Amino acid sequence: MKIGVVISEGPYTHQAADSAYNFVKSAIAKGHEVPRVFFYHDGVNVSTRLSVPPQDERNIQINWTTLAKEHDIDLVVCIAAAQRRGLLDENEAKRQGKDANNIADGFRISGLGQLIEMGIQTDRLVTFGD
Amino acid sequence: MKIGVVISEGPYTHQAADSAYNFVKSAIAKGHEVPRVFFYHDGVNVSTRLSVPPQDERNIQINWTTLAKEHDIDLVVCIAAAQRRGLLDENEAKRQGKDANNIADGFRISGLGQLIEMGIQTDRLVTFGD
Amino acid sequence: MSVTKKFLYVNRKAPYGTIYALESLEVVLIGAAFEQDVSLAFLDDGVFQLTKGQDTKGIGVKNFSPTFRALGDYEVTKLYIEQESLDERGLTKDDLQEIVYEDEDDDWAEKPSIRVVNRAEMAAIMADQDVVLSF
Amino acid sequence: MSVTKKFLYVNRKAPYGTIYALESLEVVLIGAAFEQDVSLAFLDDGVFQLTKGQDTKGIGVKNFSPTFRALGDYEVTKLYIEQESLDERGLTKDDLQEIVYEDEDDDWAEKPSIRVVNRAEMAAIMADQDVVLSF
Amino acid sequence: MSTLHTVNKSPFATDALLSCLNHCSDGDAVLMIEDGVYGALANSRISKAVQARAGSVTLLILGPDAQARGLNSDKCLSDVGRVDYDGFVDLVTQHDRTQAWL
Amino acid sequence: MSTLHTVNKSPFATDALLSCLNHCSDGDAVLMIEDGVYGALANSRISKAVQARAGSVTLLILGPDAQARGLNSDKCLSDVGRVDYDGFVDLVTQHDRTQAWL
Repeated sequence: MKIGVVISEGPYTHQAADSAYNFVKSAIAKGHEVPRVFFYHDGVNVSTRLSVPPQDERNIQINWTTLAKEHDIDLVVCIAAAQRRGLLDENEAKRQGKDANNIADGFRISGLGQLIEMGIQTDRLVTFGD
Repeated sequence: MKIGVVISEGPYTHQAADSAYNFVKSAIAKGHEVPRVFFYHDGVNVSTRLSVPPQDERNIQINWTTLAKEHDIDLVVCIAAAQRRGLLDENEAKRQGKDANNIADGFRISGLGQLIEMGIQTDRLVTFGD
Repeated sequence: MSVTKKFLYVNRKAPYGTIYALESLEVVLIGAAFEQDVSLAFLDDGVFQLTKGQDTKGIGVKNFSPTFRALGDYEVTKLYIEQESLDERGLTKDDLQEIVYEDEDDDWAEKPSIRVVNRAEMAAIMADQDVVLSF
Repeated sequence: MSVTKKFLYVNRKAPYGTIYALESLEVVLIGAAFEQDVSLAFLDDGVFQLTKGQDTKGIGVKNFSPTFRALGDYEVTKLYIEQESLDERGLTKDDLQEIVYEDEDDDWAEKPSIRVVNRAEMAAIMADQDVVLSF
Repeated sequence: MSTLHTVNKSPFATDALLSCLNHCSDGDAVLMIEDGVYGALANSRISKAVQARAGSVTLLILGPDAQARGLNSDKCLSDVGRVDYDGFVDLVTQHDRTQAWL
Repeated sequence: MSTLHTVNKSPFATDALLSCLNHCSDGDAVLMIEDGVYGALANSRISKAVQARAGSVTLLILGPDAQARGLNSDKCLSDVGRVDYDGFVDLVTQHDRTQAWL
């Protein structure tokens, strides 16, 4: 089956991004397809490459980037939610006149339409949030 | 009186940073001193200069930077909480080998000791959180 | 292939204290362009999103409650409010703002978008969806 | 001037679902260096922080519950747990891990750090502080 | 010696207000802010629990937060007072400590 | 046609589990994850409300989350089953839709 996933809370602060990661790994191992994970609300904070968690803790951003590369998962960060919270890629930073960007490799910024499209095109949609 | 303030939730997502802002403005207008505001948990996200809120909304980071400059408020961002969440100043970015930084003017990164010190040195401590 | 799915947006949180209500509305507005069969559910603290007389000047946060009245223009016309959630909060339908739409199948007659349902009806609406998005 | 204030750390949230319990503990550990009069309160879901047998391998999150047992080394020896909060959750004191400290005023005798109090006693402890930090 | 308690969550969504009311001492003040202002609603599921403390504890809501949410006085318990941010500051200084129920 | 409901909040802290139990339909499954696993505790304030739905709804907790919190089977209602992440995935595919109670 095609399963779409929504993550709507920030990394480390809430367990949502960890639960989703474990869920997606299991889904793929069982032969399902997870074509896209959509990051909304504080979930967009997962995508920063500037995070430096303690050495004895998991690195949530790297976990996602790695999993996405291995299994061709489209990691979409909602642009409206990201702008409010200070998550920008290189293009957005230029467009907004900001002097830095912070989105990690493997994540792409796009619109809310990608969430609706995921709801239409997948067989199931699972939300991890607060 | 000396009033210390703690903000423990992120901007826009929770009202905490707005409530604290209104509270601190009133406290100062009434002749009290707010020597320090301490940002902890997701509160550290207030300090990003990369945020681009919609034009018809308040800019929470700029509000704080401006208020702090006018009234000499020490805006302290907890380093441990900031590292997890990807908030870095120039020095931290260098030290951690990161290629960008995102802390806004007027905020400084420091340790949790600054929170305890604020508790010791102020007459009252008020927390805005989740 | 043109698929039409039943989308339900579930709103269980109060406005302003957290951003969920506002960002839920942003999804609904964008989602309207996809011409799906859209319903909104307001239960528990979600019913507070629709109260009338909201005035946010004193807290410096944008008042988004007028946006609900624009939903009809986006052909979002089914807003289900749970009676029991109103009751538990000491509210009645009269405490909610009026939201209407023009029914193109009925000579553009103005009709109410707010439909107060009881808990069992709300459960049945939830059980009748293809996609449920929770806020 | 050397000021000693009474600091109370109030813990009302469960561990792992959110980071508050862990980041509260980080404040307590740093705060211990300031030689204030420190107490910790565990009530409502905060009592879940102290349950024994926590094993986080299956969720990929760090298990920080052993850190509570190190608090005695930092001279943090007053952990107040509310009986009513345990009762409401079907827990007893036996479900909590053992946490002890060595009392330097009593020939380093090992004593329990966990002190189960009732709600009225918890309220009195809260009312007797200079600084209350909530997590 | 008394405490100002702040509650910022809806009492219908979380246990914060009820726990606060169960732990505050006579002579304390409870200020409901942000989504906490819904605790002042009359004829609600929790209004009796709120009223039960009105004799011994000063109950207040933050006016600007109530106004933002359309909570007019006629919807609220008469036992609950209203302050603005200046009043909030006064409450902080008039009590010996502030405790947030998050 | 049936629904998998997920609940990730402690039932002692928020109203999510009770609201879910009030709205799920016979034949649905309710999976408690993250802090939601505390909903399986026996002899608690809310265990009767949970048990009351056991006949008509499949009640489950996510084992890894329960283990993380020290929630052994002997502390839990016998009416509540246990699945791992693979079981979670199966539940998602076996039901027609998933609804999260946040």
